[in-house]
Amino acid sequence: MSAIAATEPFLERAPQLLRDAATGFLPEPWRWLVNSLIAIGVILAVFGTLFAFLTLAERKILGRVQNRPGPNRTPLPFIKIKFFGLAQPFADGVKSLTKEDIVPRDADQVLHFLAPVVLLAFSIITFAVIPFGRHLVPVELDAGVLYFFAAGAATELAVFMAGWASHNKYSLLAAMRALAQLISYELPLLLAWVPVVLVAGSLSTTEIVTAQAGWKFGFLPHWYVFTPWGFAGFVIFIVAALAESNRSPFDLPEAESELIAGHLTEYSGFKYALFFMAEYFGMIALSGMAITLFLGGWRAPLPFLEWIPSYAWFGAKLIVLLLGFIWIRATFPRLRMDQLTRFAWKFLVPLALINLGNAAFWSLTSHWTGALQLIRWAVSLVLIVGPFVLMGRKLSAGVAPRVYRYAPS
Amino acid sequence: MNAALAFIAVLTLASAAVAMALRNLIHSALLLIASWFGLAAFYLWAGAEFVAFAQVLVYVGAISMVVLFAVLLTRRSRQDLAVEPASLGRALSALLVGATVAVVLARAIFATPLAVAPTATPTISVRQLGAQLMGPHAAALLVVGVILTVALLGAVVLAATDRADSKENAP
Amino acid sequence: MSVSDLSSLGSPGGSHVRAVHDEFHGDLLEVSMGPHHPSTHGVFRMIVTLDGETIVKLKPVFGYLHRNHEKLGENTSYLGSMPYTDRLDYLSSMTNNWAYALAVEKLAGQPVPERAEYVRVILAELTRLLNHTCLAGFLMQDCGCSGTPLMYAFREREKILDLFESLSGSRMMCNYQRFGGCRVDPSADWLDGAKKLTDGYGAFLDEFETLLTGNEIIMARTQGVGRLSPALAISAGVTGPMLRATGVNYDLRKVDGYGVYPRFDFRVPLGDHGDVYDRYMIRVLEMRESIKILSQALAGIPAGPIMDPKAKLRGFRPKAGEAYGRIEGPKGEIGFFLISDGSPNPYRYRIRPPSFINLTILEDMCLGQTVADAVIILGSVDIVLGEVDR
Amino acid sequence: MLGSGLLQGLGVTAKNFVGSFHDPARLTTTEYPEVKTKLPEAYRNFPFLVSENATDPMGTLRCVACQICEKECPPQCIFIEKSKDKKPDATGKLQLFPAVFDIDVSVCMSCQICVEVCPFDAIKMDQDFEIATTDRFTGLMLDKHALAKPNSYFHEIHPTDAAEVDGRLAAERKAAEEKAKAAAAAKAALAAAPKPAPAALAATAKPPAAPSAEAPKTPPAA
Repeated sequence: MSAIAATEPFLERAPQLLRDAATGFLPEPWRWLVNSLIAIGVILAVFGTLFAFLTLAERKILGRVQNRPGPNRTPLPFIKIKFFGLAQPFADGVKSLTKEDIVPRDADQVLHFLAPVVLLAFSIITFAVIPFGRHLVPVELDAGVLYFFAAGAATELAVFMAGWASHNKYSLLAAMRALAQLISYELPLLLAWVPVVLVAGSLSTTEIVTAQAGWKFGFLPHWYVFTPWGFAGFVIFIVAALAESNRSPFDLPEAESELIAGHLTEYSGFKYALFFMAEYFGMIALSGMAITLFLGGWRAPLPFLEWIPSYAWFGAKLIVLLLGFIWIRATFPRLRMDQLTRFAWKFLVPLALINLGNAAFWSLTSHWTGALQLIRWAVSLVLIVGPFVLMGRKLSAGVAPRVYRYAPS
Repeated sequence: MNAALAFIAVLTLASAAVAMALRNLIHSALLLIASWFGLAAFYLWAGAEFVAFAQVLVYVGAISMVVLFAVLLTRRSRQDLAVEPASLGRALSALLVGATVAVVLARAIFATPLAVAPTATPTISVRQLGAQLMGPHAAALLVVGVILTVALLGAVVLAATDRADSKENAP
Repeated sequence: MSVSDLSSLGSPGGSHVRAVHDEFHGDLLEVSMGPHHPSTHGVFRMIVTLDGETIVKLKPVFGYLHRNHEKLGENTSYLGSMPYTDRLDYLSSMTNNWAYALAVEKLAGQPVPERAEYVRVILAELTRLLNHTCLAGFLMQDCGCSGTPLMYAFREREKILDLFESLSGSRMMCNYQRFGGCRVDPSADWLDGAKKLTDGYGAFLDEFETLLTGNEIIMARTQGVGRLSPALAISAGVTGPMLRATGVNYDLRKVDGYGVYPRFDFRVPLGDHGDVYDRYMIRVLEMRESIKILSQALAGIPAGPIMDPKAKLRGFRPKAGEAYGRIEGPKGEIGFFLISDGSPNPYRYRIRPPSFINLTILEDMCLGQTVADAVIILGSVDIVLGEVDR
Repeated sequence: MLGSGLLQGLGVTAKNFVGSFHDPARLTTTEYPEVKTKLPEAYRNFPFLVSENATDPMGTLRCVACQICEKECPPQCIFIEKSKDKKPDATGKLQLFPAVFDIDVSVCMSCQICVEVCPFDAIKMDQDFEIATTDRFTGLMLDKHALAKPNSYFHEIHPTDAAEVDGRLAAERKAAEEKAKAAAAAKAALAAAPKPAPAALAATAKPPAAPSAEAPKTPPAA
């Protein structure tokens, strides 16, 4: 935790001061324990309510896009006013708690119970390394980014356990599909952040954020998303994150039009809600990491906006990304299984590899100035747009809008 | 601190042992994965974060999937494994193999000069690790890469032929 | 894979590992989709045999919604069957009514006044707009859009249904046409409402197409899927947009020229590939043509009686004989074949259901495609189980 | 360029999202219990029997139990039993009235054919659709007491239709009275003048059936 300079605005130091006030008097080993417990408690509380209101936001935005108001009728328990359905997530929570939890007789009882627990556990431990604010990093790890994606990779295990334990033909098939999708999008996800580590020179999340400090010409922040390879990496990262959290164009495993509810068919009650909690936590974690890697973490976009506390900036960017996820869900149809994997292997992975080369070129030529700077940008852009257009044409070979003829009347 | 070490050691060994004993292949595969987690915990305890997370990412992320897919798709695991009665010959050969492995390991352990006093473990940063990997050990890295690719291609070819011959004798 | 394999799956005693494994090693997997599957349009079941992802055999099972419509027709008077025709293809009740009325008028030689013919054309084209908009919404819902195109389609459909309700009294069960004209004369402001809707419909279609037609994912999901050859379409008796999507120029409005259609200038779009994308596009282009017909008909509607004064409402006994009346419904050629023996009840009352006949070649289109495609192909056939099962 | 169609799609959904806040055309939901949509005048639900006035509904039912609607109803959900005695109807003519008039509302599909074929405008379509009951059988078998509603209610829900019907009935009544007056005057003239030949008598003694266009057809033989 970098030392808290006294000159920082009060709001910036507030979380630390609050925590030290609470645990200042404890002897050393206990203070560390209580501090980490407080950190865990805060993360669970903040992102738990964010999850609750994210489900509500999703349904209301989806509604508004479809010209209908979305849920606005759930009253608070004892007061009769129904303001904008803000009590909807609590109602959903109570509903999922009171629903009967049916476990099929032939199911593998242990695995059936363990799957949602493991899935949620791994989704939550990924929050340990995301820097939420200038001094708000739960755990300071040297290989923070690798930790994040190691924990993310273990969720596949839980999906397999869910599909296998339900002893149901549909859910096993769907578990296989889900695994194929998760594995084939793991590669572009990892390849998307390797250039950031290459340029930032460190695997630690806090160092990556500090590497994106400062502004060029006074207003353009040094965020990686404003470099050509950074923007391409950001887009690949977001697309792969969509696939990793089973969101819209890639929500094949839960495709109602094919295999009922995929690997969730045999789950009901609170376990079913746990799966969705895990999916939303995964989505929040992935967009948190996207912010850290590409959008300058908790940095303010403009110098004179520095007085707003850093965690507020992180929150704002997180909300914008999550709304983008919901917006994409409201618009796009679903890809078929073979198109999904072909898109990953034949389009995203090559682009990510080329982007890696592009980032290497960018960091090698960082000392170019003046006219060379323009050439540097031009080469970098060509290295992105060229393969994108060529491979895009090959990917959508037989697919184009058609012109129709009319019968000779 | 060695209480934590003991706990992790017991956990890893127990899950590996139970994995061998179980009838249901999927359960044993999952327990094997639990023991890999134990291994990663060892690395963490030793302070090598990068290796621990690499272990989790590679083993628990990918190799566990390969194991589970293999268990599901190989034909042999479908019939109940006919365990022949325990004959004397098999027991003797098992003992022999066990003994040779034990001897080799023991020689290696005693030959290396173990520093008795626990010196402060040198905290190697990821950057130095990278430099080491790309420097003196670059050849080893490339060889491992080649082996993995060959294994991958072999698996694909096997799966293809597996599918081909299953077409002929399928009903 | 024989049924016994299927039953072994559920055997309590068998160990988990062995039973399920049979599925995986290249054996065929039998999946039953429906009748309560979320994506089949109504109670329709497909028993799909899969080899991995691709479909090897598809057996459609329907009849869950059979209501013995034709036998009922023989025991009810000619007028009594009219409200039942609304329940055939419950998405286009006006065209069902018109087809039945046309058949009975042909049987009894009953003339129809000019204004009634115009009103019938207006209502038929409004029904075509409604039906094709619904189809596009359901098809995109099967492709996986989470309800957005469907809700836009339903928003427009509600406007048309409000028009039907203010005219005939009920949104979907209109029971509006009679033998020799229509039951209620549309008032002036009803015609203004219809004109306003027609003028606004082009803008809705443009917005709908920008959302869907250029969408790469939809093009990838639907182009080249469920291809239907013109020869197979003709030999299977397929009619309507599905037939025109394969390139065959057969539109009853031009072929028969029934009602006052020859007076209107409109074109018939034709497709080249006969796949799901073509069927979707043909319906969208047909909607644009319907808007043209509607504006011409609304402009040219004459005054005059809505019902032929000499038409008898009750005690209607057409002379013995038989007649077959057909029109170009939104789903294809819907026809009624009636045999009369002089009594108030028809001797034989037969319906030519277009979506049932278009459905017979579902398997030919689905072989070799994946499960996800079968759902879309079924969606593109545009079936309504009321008409399929009768 | 790959992806341009997708971006346009995003544009459309964004326009609809923003539109739903200010453009009424893009937020079409009416929140039912609080806001009730105004039903068009032609809307029809289940039928009801029209009685002349609200005070004595059973006495002034227009229905004369001619059972035409019972025969013409496609799902056969109307059950009528004629009364033994007669009572004078609106035009003073002695008519039967239904002792029992049941409609099984669970069978009725509100197709309004009964309204079309009724020669006495005695049955009209109601607009009340909030009639859910927990009782599946007797709750849905409405007898004539439940079905009868006054003419004023008919004017309320179908104003133009009711006005047209009343106009026609009033014309009918006037025609019936004039004929009755004319018949009475003719009888008086007959009594005053000497007895003309019986043939003429036969001509004027034709039953005073209402000659107006909407002549109530006698029940068909079928």
